[in-house]
Amino acid sequence: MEFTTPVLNYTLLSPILILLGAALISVLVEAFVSKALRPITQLSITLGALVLALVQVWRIRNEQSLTAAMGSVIIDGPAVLMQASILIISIISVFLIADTEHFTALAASLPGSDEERQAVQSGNQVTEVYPLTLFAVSGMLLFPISSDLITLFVALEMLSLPLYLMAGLSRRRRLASQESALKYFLLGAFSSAFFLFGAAFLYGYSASVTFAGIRDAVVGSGGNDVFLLIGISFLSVGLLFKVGAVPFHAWSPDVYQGSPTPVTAFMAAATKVAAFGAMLRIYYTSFANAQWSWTPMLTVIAIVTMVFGSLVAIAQRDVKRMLAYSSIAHAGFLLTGVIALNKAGLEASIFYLFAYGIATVGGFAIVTLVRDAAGEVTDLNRWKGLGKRSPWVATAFAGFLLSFAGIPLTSGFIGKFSIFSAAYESGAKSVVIAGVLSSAIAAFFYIRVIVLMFFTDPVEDGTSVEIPSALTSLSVIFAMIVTIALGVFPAPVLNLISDLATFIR
Amino acid sequence: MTTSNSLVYLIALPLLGATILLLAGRRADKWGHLLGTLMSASSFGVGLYQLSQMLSRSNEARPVTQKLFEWISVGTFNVDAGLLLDQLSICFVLLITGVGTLIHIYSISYMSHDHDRRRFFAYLNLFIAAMLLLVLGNSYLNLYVGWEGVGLASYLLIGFWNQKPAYATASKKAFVMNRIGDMGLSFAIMIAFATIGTVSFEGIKEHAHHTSTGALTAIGIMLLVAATGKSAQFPLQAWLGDAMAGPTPVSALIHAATMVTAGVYLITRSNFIFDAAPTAQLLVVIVGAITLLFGALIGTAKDDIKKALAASTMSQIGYMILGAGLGPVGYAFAIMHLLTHGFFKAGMFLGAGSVMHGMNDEVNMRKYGALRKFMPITFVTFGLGYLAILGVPPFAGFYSKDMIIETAFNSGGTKGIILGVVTLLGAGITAFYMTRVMILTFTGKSRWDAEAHPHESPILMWLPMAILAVGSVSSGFLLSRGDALVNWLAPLFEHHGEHEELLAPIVVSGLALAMVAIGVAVAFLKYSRQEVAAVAPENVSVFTKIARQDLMQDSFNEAVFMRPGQLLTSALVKTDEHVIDGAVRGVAQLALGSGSVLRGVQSGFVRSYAALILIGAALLIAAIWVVI
Amino acid sequence: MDAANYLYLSALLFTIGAVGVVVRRNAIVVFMCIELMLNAANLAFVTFSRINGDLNGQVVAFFTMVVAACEVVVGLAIIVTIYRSRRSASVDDASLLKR
Amino acid sequence: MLNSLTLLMALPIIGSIVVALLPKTKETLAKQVALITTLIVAGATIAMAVNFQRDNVDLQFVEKYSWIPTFGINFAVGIDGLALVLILMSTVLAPIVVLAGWNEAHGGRWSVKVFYILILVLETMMIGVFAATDVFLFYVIFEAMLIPVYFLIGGYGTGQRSAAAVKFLIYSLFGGLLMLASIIGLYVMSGAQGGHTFDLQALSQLEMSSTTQNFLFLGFFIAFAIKAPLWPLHTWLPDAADSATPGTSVLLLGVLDKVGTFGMIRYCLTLFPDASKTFTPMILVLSVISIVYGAFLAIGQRDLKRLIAFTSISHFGFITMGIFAMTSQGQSGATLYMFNHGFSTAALFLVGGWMISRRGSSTIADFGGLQRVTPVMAWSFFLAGMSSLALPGMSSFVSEFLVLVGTFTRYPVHAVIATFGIVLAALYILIPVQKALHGPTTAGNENLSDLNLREKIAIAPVIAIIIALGFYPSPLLKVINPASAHVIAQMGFTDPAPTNGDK
Amino acid sequence: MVDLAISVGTTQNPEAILFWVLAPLTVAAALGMLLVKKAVHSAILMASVMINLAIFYIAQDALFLGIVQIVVYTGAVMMLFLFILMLVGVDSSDSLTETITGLRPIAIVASVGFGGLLISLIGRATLGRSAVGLSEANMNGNVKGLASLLFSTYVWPFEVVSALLITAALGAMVLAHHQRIQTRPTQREMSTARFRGESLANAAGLPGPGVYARHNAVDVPALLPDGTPAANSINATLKARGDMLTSGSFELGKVDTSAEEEK
Repeated sequence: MEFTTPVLNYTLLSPILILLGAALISVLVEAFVSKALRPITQLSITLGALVLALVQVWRIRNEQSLTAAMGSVIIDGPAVLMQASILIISIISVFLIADTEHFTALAASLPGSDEERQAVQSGNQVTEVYPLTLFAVSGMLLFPISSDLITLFVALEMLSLPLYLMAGLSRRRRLASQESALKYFLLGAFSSAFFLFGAAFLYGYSASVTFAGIRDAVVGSGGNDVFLLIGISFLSVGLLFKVGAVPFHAWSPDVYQGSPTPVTAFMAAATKVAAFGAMLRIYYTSFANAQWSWTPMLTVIAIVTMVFGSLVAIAQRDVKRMLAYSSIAHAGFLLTGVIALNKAGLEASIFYLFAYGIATVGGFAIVTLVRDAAGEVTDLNRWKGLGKRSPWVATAFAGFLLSFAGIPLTSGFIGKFSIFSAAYESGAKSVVIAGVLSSAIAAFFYIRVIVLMFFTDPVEDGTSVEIPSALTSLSVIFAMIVTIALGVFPAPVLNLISDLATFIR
Repeated sequence: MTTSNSLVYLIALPLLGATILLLAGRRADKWGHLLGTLMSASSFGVGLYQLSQMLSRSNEARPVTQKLFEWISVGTFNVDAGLLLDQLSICFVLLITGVGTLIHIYSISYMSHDHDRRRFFAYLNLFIAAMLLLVLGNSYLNLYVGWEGVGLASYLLIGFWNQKPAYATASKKAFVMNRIGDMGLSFAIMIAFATIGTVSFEGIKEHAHHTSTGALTAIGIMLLVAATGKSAQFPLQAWLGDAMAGPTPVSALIHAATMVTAGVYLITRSNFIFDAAPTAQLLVVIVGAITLLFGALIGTAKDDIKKALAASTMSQIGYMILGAGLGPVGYAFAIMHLLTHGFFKAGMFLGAGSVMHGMNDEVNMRKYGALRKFMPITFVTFGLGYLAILGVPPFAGFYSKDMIIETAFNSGGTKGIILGVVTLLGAGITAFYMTRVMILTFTGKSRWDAEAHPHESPILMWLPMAILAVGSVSSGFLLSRGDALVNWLAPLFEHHGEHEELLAPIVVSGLALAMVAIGVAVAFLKYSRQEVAAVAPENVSVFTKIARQDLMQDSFNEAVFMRPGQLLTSALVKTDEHVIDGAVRGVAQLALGSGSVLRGVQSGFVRSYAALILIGAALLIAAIWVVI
Repeated sequence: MDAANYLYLSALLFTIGAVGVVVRRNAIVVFMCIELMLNAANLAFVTFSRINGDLNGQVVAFFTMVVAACEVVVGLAIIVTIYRSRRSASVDDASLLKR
Repeated sequence: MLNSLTLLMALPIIGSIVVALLPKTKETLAKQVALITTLIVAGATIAMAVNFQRDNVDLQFVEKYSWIPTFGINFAVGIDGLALVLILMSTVLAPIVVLAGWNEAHGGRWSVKVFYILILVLETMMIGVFAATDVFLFYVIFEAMLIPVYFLIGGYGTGQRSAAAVKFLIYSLFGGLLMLASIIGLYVMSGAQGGHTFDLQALSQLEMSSTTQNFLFLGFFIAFAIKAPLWPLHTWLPDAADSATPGTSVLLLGVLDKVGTFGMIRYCLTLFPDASKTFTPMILVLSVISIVYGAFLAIGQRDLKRLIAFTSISHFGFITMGIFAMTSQGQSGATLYMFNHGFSTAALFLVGGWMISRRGSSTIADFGGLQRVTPVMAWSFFLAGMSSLALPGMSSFVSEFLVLVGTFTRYPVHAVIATFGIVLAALYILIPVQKALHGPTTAGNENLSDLNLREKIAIAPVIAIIIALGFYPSPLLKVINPASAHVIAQMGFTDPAPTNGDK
Repeated sequence: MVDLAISVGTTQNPEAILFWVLAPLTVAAALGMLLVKKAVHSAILMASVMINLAIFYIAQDALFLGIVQIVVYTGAVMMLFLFILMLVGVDSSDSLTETITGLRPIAIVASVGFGGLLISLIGRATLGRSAVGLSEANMNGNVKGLASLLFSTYVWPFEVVSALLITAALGAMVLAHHQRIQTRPTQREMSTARFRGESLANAAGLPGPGVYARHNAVDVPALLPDGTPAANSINATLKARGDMLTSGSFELGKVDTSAEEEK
């Protein structure tokens, strides 16, 4: 075996490289910049890097390459779209992260200790969240463009590890936050093990770790498909865990609730894009010809996921948990895009992911605003009468909820329509029916929240709406505009997606 | 056929009156009654003008039509708002506007103390307009508009004093029972359209001869249903007694002279259908016969003067219906009886109104007595009406009723005998109860309450009574002289072969008079020879008790329709609430409940989450195991 | 000697690891069980590498070790943090968030 | 004047923006702006109606702009006789509702301003939903309409308003989602048969297997049957009507629910002629049940608003029956019925609303003898009631009779049973009339005030229209007939010829 | 399974023996991990599994991995585990009774099902090609072969892993590093504070714990002259951790000998 000198196409990899570079600088900033300057420096670096990466993504949007990193990554239209989505979502999430109110002053201090109190008083901040965010985002960018199992696994861990950490950094209810970090971590590692085990069997089946190799094996396989199926199943466990599909969803309500809300927003939105991006790529390219084997499996999971998510969400009393279950339901809807296995399905999934991600960040941004003296108020009962107290905030939240519910003239509707029609087109009618019915169930709890906010009299318990910081309002407004714009005039975005969304292999 | 542009004025004038009176409100209180009367009178004038025009034309050219506008036109369903005035309608037009005008005049005085007299006149005008539309419409659908229009007017007038709950209920009852009849008319129209393709009189008449008997029978029966509703015939007769809740002029006009006879008009108008549908015709006869006796029997037991008269009306219309059911021969006689009845019954009602007017609105005949002296004019006019209804020659009833009895006998076979006997029996009972009314009201000893001060009515009231009395005396003779009416109407009806006479006319008249004599005698014995109790005695025969309760008609309706209906309604309300909405709420509860149950999966223990993942993976493996 | 035996062994170890995650309460032990699962996967990789006559599997196993090491660092840091605030390393005690 | 549906749709939106820009305190000004806007829209619609070519069965005033080309979605509008009549009804009712409910918005959860913004936005959607010729556009508006109504009920209603609003919304959303599934089916099929499109005309040419057609039909039909509402999917309506303000109820029952029956003609019949035939027997049975059931339930109600709601259920049964009778009389009758029902329900709800707001109770038993106290109000209610029971001379008679006749020629049994509804109608109207208007004036009602000038002005046109169309429905029928005939012909039906018995 | 069978020269029989000896041991050790009470024992068993696996790696021509497994995995990672175990409390032992209702049967069924099905599936697998063996791939030596892959084909993930390592380090620091919030008080300041405090009671310094007085550990308070325990004689950290023995039992006159015996 001769050694071939590696050649990396830095232009195509630049978005990730920019972020990694910025992350490294951030780490150095932690070490060398004075405490007072750190937050603003970190924020600027992070935002700058994200924007720069976005610009870079835009510039390479028409590139296609199988060899950008020695075959480890694929740059193509979907890759660019996913990366752009992730970056946009990350940018508005960082706006939320910049609000220090959500993060503990000193992660190492014991909850309730003097040290913690002093840290809070001294205005200490865990500015490490910025490099962690950057690492996570670069992992997310890498995840959907990976083209072999190794890179996929590395990217998976790269996006997960920072999130595990960030989940535990909440300022209030720190025990719960740490608990969520623990749960997220243990279950995440558990599912990675499945992922890896599946990867091993795929490797065994195809004698290759690249997606192309697996695809070739699937197309022209000699033996039976046991290893392939084991591989697909276990790999799927890992991926389905990340997207939060039933029965691999259990972490998400707890983690969504326990994490600092900006982190929840970030991981709910961006992780979903990344995970579905990877899933779409691997199912659409490597496993496409084994469709017979996994379509039934995903169909069942999708249906169960939608129905379960919608049903359980009805019974929730906490807004973050409710949104978590709603995100589970949406994972089910998104799976229909995977099942569709056609170009329409890919386009629809990308659109849906983007629309859903933006609305999710917007929704959680609103959650960060509703507070009392002890921090965020997530108990739904205390959201009563929000529409009276702060009509704009409540209206915005209602708008996001309506988008989640898929009411026309919101982005959610276009997403749902396109994804269901793609699935229908591929003959997956049962999923469409289930999707439609569970949408009806889902509508029930979205509407319930709207009722709470608008049609119930407020309780005077000190719950109030914080005047949003400039950055938070920016992200809410941006999310709102996108949600409405994609609902009313989705044509430009849809055109862009349909121009670009073709996997190369 | 001639066209005319002036037919519409017949209807338009009273309608205009009603509209003005209703819209003007209290502003019109001062002159409202005058306008109402004027409008009615003008309509009568137009009617007379039309009659004169008609008389000047030959038989064939007499019917006049006027197309107002295209009313409903969808596909082949084309109905114009069109009017038809022919020999039949003109009779009605004159009766309606003529008697109507008289009653308007009467009401000016009768209602003078009522706060809402203007409204009363508005309703009367509305009624006149609707009734005219009923008889002038050139298709069943146009007729239907008038048909329900008079129902509305009747509803409004019966419930004129609706502040009394019982009166309000009476009006509602009348409307609803009429609606049941109206349904029949709807059916008739639908069947006609479905089978013949048109709903105009002319069109159906044209096609009737090549339409199947079955279809025509169905139409006929449905028309009969309509007639029973409007004309208070068995089995839809129950509302008429309660309808006496309305002011007496209303009873005279609507519930004696005009509206209740609409059924007779309908059957006569539909002669071309009934002639071709013997079964339907037979049913008509049967209904007429039953009602004739039914009404008469009720009449024997009523102490309320208006209700007694109402029962009599029911019975007399039974005669008409029976007559109309006797085919081509009977139509003209039915109409004749209708016209004479219009005079004498209206007169008697007005008389009753006059009595009530003088007796503080007391209606119980047992509290009358000896009024002859105090109300001589009323007594005389009423008496003339009495003689007319009894069929004493030469009063009006003699001509018209005898004709019907005669026709009944002559209808042939067993049917003829049965009908003849029934009609004779009816005549006898009529004599009995009318005599009873006369005796209880005008003769004997006074049984008034202390505060009653009987007095004769003012001229505005007795004048119409007098005019009607004249009609009661003379109309029969005039109409039957030289078969005037029969010949007048003949062009409308199919020619018929002469029937074999079962009994000579003179024999029939003799029998009828004998029956009347018996009836009068019995009544005389029972009420003139004995003291009449001021309070209705309780120890009476079962028959009397039943008759007092209108032969259990209300109890029957209540038990068979109302109670089950109410039960059904409340059952359905409960069903809706608990079963249907319950199912909906159940689904919601199910979703909520299953949400709560599934929520339990989220136990908070990371190990159980891991177990869930493990189970999931195991299931996937199991699935593979099954597939491979 | 059948190379598949290694696969059986790997599956068995993986299963044991998975069961361990479910049944053990000490977070560190749970984590070790996860490591066991990763090791089982590595064994599968190595075995397949041999079957396929291809070194890629070993490369994956190598990456797995590196990644696992990172994971261990993060994981143990989290466990220690939790332990410090709760005085307990039992995963069952961390059940504030539920339903 | 302007003959553009788009502009017509834009007008209320512009009005709503103007209202939105007003300061919160200027309530009267907001009302005036809303009134003027709705009046202008009504005027513009009437002008369009005048320019409408009655004998042309093609869509008129067609406009088409590309909206989402990726999915072949256009912003396409155009109207035929059917749509014109319904748009006319909606835009004429709007100013009446605004005027009649002048003070309705007070006591709501939000400011008066918001109320009128919602009303105006709703008006745009009402026009759009009838004018849309692109199925997707129709669906979007169909669903989006729910939102303003939802807030109107929940925010300005009475009693259990939020529960009722939620019930309404969930029901409708459920139906809407089923329809979405069907729309997706159509879309996918169109893609397979020559390019994705939502154009109604193009979609009606699709070839599909009968099973597919049946399923897709059901998706649409259930949505419309909920909207319309047909037994047994009706239970949201009484609650919604009970809680909504009278004006909202008018728009809800008078206009929004018509979208259901409109949809049955425009979408169910046009897109799925075969499936429509397959399901006709079932639908006719449901319609007949609705007629009778609604009537019985109305009789059994103690609450005025619920009573009116149930009468509407009965009436919608008639409309549905007429539609699926597949005769020109049935079709035209049903369409005319939609128009007439809009006005007669408006009259009932508006007058009923005034009665209720004066008395402070909607229980029928609380009223009594109003005729003596408030004659004008009582008369208005009475006339509205007469219209509801389809008294000849009232507009609804014409339509009801057409429906019955049209049904009878093809389905005599259904028509006969439905005819019993007219007796029940007499009961459900006369019972409240007797209880509320007649009888002695009961305690609490002695000092009620009669209608004021504004209210008289609001109700007068309604009653005038009801009576005028009762005697002279031709202008409308001439517009409706070609459209109905077109539908019937498309379905491959001809009116049954007179059987002439069997001779 | 014929496809998977490998006959790789002379190593066949010795490898089989090796496998059949070590595999049961490995499984036993793995099972032991589940069954032993003490976490430390689990760690030791884990280490032994890892070493066994390392031997298997080497036996399967993955020399480099075998070494790394021992050096990095067993040597470093497992040691890290042990460190943490020590930190958390070396003698802490788990109760093995299941507290979550119904979990154990579910776990047993699921795992038996999972494992059983998985193994039986592997038994049914065919590859359609024969096993190759690594002799050709390892021609230039295992390490060299791996290196050429690692630094050419997989150079990108290799680079990216560095980010992962930084993340790990950063993460550990975030969670563990106590940043100095306030400047540490100088001795002078502390001394001043002691005398300027509310009372002079502690001016001479806090009393030491009661070591050797009644007990031999620092978690027992000293006794004041009046015989009452001095609560402030215990180290604040111990107090905060709740490791202090209840001092009541050490009061004079109420000597509780049972405490003595217990120790």
